[in-house]
Amino acid sequence: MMKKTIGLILALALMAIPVAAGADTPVRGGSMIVCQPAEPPGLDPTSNTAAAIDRVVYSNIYEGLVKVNRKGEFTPGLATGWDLSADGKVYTFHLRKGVKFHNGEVFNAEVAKWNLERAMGEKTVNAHPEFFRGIAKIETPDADTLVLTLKDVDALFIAHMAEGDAVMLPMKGYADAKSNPIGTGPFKFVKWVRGDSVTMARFDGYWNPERPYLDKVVFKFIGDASAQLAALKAGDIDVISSIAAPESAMTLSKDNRFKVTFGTSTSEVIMSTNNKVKPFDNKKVRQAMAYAIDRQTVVDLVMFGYGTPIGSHWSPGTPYYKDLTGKFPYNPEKAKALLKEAGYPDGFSATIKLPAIYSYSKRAGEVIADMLGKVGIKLKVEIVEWGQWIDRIFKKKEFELTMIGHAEPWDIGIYANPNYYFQYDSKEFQDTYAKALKAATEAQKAALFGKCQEIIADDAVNGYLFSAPALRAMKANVMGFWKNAPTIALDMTEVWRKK
Amino acid sequence: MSRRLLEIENLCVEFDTPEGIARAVDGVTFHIDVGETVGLVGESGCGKSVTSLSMLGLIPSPPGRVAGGRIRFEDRDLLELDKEQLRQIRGREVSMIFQEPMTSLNPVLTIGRQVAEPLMIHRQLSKADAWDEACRWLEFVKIPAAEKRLNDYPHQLSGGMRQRVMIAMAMVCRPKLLIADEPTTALDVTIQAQILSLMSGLKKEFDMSVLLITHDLGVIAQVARRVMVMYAGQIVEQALVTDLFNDPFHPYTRGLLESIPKIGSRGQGRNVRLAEIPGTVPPLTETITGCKFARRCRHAFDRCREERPAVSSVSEGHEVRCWLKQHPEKRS
Amino acid sequence: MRRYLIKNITILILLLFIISLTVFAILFVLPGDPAQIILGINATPETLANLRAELGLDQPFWVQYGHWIGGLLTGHGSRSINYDMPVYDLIVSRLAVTGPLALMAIVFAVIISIPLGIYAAQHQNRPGDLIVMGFTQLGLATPEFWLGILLILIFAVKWRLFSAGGFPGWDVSFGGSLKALLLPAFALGVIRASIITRLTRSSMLEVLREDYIRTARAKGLKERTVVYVHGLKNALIPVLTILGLQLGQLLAGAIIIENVYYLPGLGRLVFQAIGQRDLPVVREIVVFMAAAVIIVNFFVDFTYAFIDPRFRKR
Amino acid sequence: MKRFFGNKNFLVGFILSAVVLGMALTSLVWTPYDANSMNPRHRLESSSFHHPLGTDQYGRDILSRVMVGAVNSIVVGLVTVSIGMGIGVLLGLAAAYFGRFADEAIMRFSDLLFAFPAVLSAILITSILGPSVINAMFAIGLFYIPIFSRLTRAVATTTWKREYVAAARACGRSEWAIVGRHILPNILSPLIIQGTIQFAVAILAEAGLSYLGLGTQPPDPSWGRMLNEAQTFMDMAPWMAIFPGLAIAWAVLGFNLLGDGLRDTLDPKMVRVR
Amino acid sequence: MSSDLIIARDLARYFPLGGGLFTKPTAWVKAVDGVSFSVRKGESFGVVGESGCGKTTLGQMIVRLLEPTAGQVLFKGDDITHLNRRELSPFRQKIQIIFQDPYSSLDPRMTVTSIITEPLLAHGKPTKAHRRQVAADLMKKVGLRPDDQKKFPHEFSGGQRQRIGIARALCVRPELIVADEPVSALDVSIQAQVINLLGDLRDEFGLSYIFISHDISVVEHICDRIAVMYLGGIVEVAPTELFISDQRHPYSATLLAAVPRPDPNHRIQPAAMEGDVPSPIDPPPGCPFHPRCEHAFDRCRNEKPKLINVTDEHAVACFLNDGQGGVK
Repeated sequence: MMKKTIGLILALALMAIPVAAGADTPVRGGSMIVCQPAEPPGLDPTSNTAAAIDRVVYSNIYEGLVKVNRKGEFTPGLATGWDLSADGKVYTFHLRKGVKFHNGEVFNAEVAKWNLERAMGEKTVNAHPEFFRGIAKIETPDADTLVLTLKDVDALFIAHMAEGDAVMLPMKGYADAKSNPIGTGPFKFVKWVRGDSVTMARFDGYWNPERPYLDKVVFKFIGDASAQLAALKAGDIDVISSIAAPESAMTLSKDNRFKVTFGTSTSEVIMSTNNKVKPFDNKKVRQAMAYAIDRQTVVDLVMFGYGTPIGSHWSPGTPYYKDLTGKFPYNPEKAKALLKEAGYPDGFSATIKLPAIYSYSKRAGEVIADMLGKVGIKLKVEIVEWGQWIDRIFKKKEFELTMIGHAEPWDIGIYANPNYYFQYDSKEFQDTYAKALKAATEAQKAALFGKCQEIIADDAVNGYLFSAPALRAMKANVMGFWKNAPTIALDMTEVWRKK
Repeated sequence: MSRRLLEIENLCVEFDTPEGIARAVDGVTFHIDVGETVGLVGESGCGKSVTSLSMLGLIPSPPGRVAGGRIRFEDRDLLELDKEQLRQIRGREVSMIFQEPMTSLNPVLTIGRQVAEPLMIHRQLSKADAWDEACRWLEFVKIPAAEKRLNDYPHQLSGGMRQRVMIAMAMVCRPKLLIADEPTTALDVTIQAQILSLMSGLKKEFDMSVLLITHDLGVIAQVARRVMVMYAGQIVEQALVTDLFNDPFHPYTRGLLESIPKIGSRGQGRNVRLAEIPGTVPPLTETITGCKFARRCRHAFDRCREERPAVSSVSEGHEVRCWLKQHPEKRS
Repeated sequence: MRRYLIKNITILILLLFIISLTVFAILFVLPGDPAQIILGINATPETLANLRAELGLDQPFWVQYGHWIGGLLTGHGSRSINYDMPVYDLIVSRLAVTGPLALMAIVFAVIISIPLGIYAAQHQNRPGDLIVMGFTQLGLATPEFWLGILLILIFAVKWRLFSAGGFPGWDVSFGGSLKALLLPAFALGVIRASIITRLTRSSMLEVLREDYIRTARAKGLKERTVVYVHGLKNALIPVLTILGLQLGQLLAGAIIIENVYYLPGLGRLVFQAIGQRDLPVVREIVVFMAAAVIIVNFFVDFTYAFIDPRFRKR
Repeated sequence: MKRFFGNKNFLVGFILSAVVLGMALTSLVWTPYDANSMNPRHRLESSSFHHPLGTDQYGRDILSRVMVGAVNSIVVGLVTVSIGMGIGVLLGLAAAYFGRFADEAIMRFSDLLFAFPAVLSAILITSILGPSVINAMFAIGLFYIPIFSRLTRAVATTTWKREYVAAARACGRSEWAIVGRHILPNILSPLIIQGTIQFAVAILAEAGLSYLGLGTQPPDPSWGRMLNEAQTFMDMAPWMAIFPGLAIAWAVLGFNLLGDGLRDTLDPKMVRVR
Repeated sequence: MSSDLIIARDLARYFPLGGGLFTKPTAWVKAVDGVSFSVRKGESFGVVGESGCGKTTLGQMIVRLLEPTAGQVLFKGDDITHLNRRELSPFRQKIQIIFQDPYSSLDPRMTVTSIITEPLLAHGKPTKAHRRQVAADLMKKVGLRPDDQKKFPHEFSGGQRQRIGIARALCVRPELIVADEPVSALDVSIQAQVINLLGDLRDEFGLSYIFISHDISVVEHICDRIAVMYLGGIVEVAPTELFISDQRHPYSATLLAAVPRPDPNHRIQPAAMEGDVPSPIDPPPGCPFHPRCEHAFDRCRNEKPKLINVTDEHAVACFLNDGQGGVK
């Protein structure tokens, strides 16, 4: 019964979006309050990877050379276009003319160069300097052209340039970026009430005079499921950008004052497995676990149906996705057989450590513990504080199993690092991934990234569960809000309010 | 000559206890004349305090209640008055002072306020007038620097001073009857002497009646005109002080008097024994058909154990609740 | 009096020092690197080191402690790692929720409990008393967060009179904010009220048995005067002590109830700050709360002097 | 015995806590369903013959979970009271015996503990040691130390001043003998009474911590955590929020009344009246 | 004076007032300040005084419940002032104490047998049967029914409890008993029983008493000699008959005069003495009694009179007695 309803809503939602987007003509004006679960720890995406920062400022206040559109494609940002040399190493960016920062500074090739150098430099505070360190040479033939020569081919270079870490800051007004961000985006920063909200207003000097539609956007930070819901119902907010308790989406979707959208995101929720400790160093054990997990039931119990089962570390919304969910269909018998083969006919006991701050991870842990228990793997659940999780699990690798969502797009590269916390060390994968990074053509990329997905799926490195949904609820008159989340941003440029 | 101020008839007071009903006062009858000081003496638990509290309706209820009898004060029966009428009598016509001057004064209110309070409620004096009057009374009871003391709190005074304050408080409305419940028991002898002499002075000055309740026969002998001896909720003997001390009738009274060591009686040498009353007081919850003292009485005979003794008169104003026909000493 | 003051203030300061040191030490050894938490799990070691240096996390214990205390004493305080703003401002802004919440709860508690306690004492062992005492037993047994949940169930889910939580903010909607605090304050207050009712009752009963109450009655005072003037003033002394101690309980209750109602108060702040390893915030709130409790109790001790002259020493 | 059961508080408290105890003991050998077994087909069902208290979001039987939760609560009560009593009595005796400096130091220490809002410190403790029921018990037990040390100190100081202690001393008994023969027997009743009441308080405190996610960890059922999980399902499945809360109130009421009953019957003041 | 059983020499005990962890005491209460006396074997020595005069503190120092701040206690010539617990043990058996409050002096949780024979435990390991036997004998001695051995204190009346307390003191066959207000809490009729019992026991066991009381008539009845204390010091000592007939200290005279006699023909004098007892925290300079003394002269205000013998048996601390004659 429940499953059917969810399926129905899903189908409706999928159908509704293209219609809704095209049916009406956008109108200018109005303001919108968007609820975002986590408050950003500062507003500078170039010094911190926290997703909450990108969600608020990226594409709204700050822009990079490349942008991701709502379909997940790389489109022009501050660069109107780019050329790639035949050897795949030289990128020539054609910068947009007449772009100004909110403080009046002009954006040009020199500014872009300064930004890139700042990110690569010795004293960088950028969380991902490796994105930029592949650059061998930066040239600025004229004010509107930026020529980057890479040390080697980097298939993900454009993808990285489209991330929040690569946004452009003004050379003068960058110092306070954490608390007073200045960018080139459609909205300029107005104020940040700590613990409550960030307010931004339409930037009249935006390079695209048609955008944005809204005059004012407020990001309000409410993490609690019930509070979000209460605020939406009370009319205090217009949009819940990410519903914290999926079960509440059910109730909301029945209320015609609101609409619920369910899209894809770049986040994969996985049961991370320490590939170096017994018995998880045994591939058969890992495969047995893969067979023992009924992904659809996990999605039903944990996400109330709002989620897409995955078979590997790649989310369905990302290009080059390969559906591998059929690789290990739910089959407890087979799981038991594999365990027996692996030398554990009576199963074994293990501990799963779950980070306290994420309710999906605690719920999924509980569900998985029950499922694995049915094939003889007894899991002891231990909840750890987020700080401890980072310290003990992520850094010191003191764990057997854990449960976490990997939100960053294009992050399959973590499997090529044998020191990454789940300690997967496969020559085959490392080689394939290296090749994929240097792939020149789209077809090659698709094949090689597909192969990457397959290798880890087959090795059952981690328990691949589901891709977290982009689950949003909003007032019925909110138009143009991104359904999917192909990148970490809540791009408000094209959002408008129906009168 | 003697006008009755208070007449108590067959007063009974009961308390509910976990062990059953305790009859603390069991058919007490006595009277007090105008201007008379009457002593009520007895050992702890004999019901003397309960008797006095029941007059002003101050028995804690529950668990206590007046189970019968009449208390005539002038022309009213105090037991039939409603709360408001009774309240009008308290502190104005009948006032009380208590044993523990330490705990009987409110620790958080000033002396002045507590002394002035009855004036404000009973004589409707303004606060300023009441305080002036209170101050005069404090001087009257010989509290040094009375004016300064008005703003003091009870803990700042010594025990004797506190009892003086209690007396002033009881006297401000010039009551017709002052009930003094063990007023000096908590005090040292030298202070006791001061307070007793103060009380005698006041009594003479204002011509009021005093009911003095005490366990100390010495105090009674010094202060009272007439004395009543209580035992287990009953008055067993009452007489003028001189009659009672010189010629006690009831075996209990005799025992009591003989059991006190007396100063100057040592002449006979060191091995003098005091007279003892054997045994202990029976519990109040116990129903005793005969004389309550019978089981401790050397002279008890069968009738004493079976029938409650009636009150009989030994001589003018000397009444005894005892079956003995003659003076025990003379009889044996 | 001055001696007494000096002595108690010395102890107060010493206590605060010990608390601050304890809290600092506890958080110092707490596993979890704030820099890593800020930068996320994919940050490079280099960036981490840079940030740690920036935050002063690479300094030895006493230097960090000295910095912190120095900052506190000069009124600068430290900055929240998470919010990049002075913790002091953060506390002030959150206090705007917790303060009124606690105040409303205390007001609820007091206006419910004191009259009920007096009533019960005056009607000892009679039906009214038994009913009141029965309710206080229930109150003592009910977890306040459950009461909070039940109130939500009734008033928000079923009758839709209140929202199920959240806080619009004083500047957005004063009435709405007040309304948002009403249910949680009630939940907190009712439970406190049970304790205070019982205490008021027993204290009142004890006082009503005192000799000076008998004296007051013997003077012919109206029963009302006897109870409310002669009795209450004495009975309130122990009640006041407990009210002082209740502040600690109330803050503890607030941490939970703020989580039930999603109120952006101090309790939630500290709860979240621990999760986010925002150590400056945790430290200062803990010290702040402890200081608040100690100082309030200190003042409660002083208030005795106003009610009970026996405490007024020369 | 008769004098205990003659007391209404004790009688009602005894019955209520006996039910809790009975539930806990039964759950050790039998529950209607496996308390942790998920059943996706029977999610969020309201009360029915098969599930008298309904099921939760994973289709687990709430009655079974409430029963198993009772074990948890009782263990928490026992352990915390033992910690608090064990250390508190020693400290209290030391404070009462040594007086002056030691007394002041020990009492200031307990002031310190009192000053900290307990939940706050429990949050601190569990965040250092990680959230688990053991750490929660440790945190709660820690806060019982001043309660028991103050109680012990108060009773011990007054007892030490009693003339029968002076009499024992006057005939040459050692201080240890006095502690053993006079002090401890006198502390016993108040300790039993206070222990029973703190037992109830511990159940409340653990529920609070578990509600915050700092106490008992999943999948072990704990009344507090069940309430936490219930909150987002409140409009769909109110029973999830009602029954565990009722269980807490029931148990706490039971042990509170038991404590009050014990106080009524054991309090030496009452004995003296007889 | 070889017949002296116990000698107190310049005993003093000060109690600190105020002060805590960080502060020194603000003042000292000189509860007992320089008291000397001796008690002969078989003698009953009475100590009389009003509340706060230090008589209880004095008694507790004699049985070493309190350590004296200064001075000495000699028992049969042995200095027992600073002995430790073990060294004191033999003397503990010789000196016992009876307390005032028959309620707080008996452990409510112990049976009568345990209470009475507790002193035996301090000096050995008696068998249960032995203890029961001893308890039964003592109970008979003090007039209790031996059948009541297994009862608890609250099952007895006040007088009976006091008998239990006396039995306990007798348990180790002491030679000296310090009786601290043993009858003050009792009703008149019971008081007589206990006083008689104490007298009988003295004769039977050849006991000596230090009998402390505020009630002169009781002390007079039971004691051979009387010492009057005022503000921590003895102001007069005399054999009882001599004291009653010839008090030499104005305070003694007032005290005696203030006692109400159960004799309507003997009226007490109108309060001879005004004012309260001064606080021992801040005693007046000179003679502590001078602010209340009608005979006080300059010397009394400046100099503290010493206790000096006016006759062999009679000592007074008053300047009026320096040369000749008493007060009266």
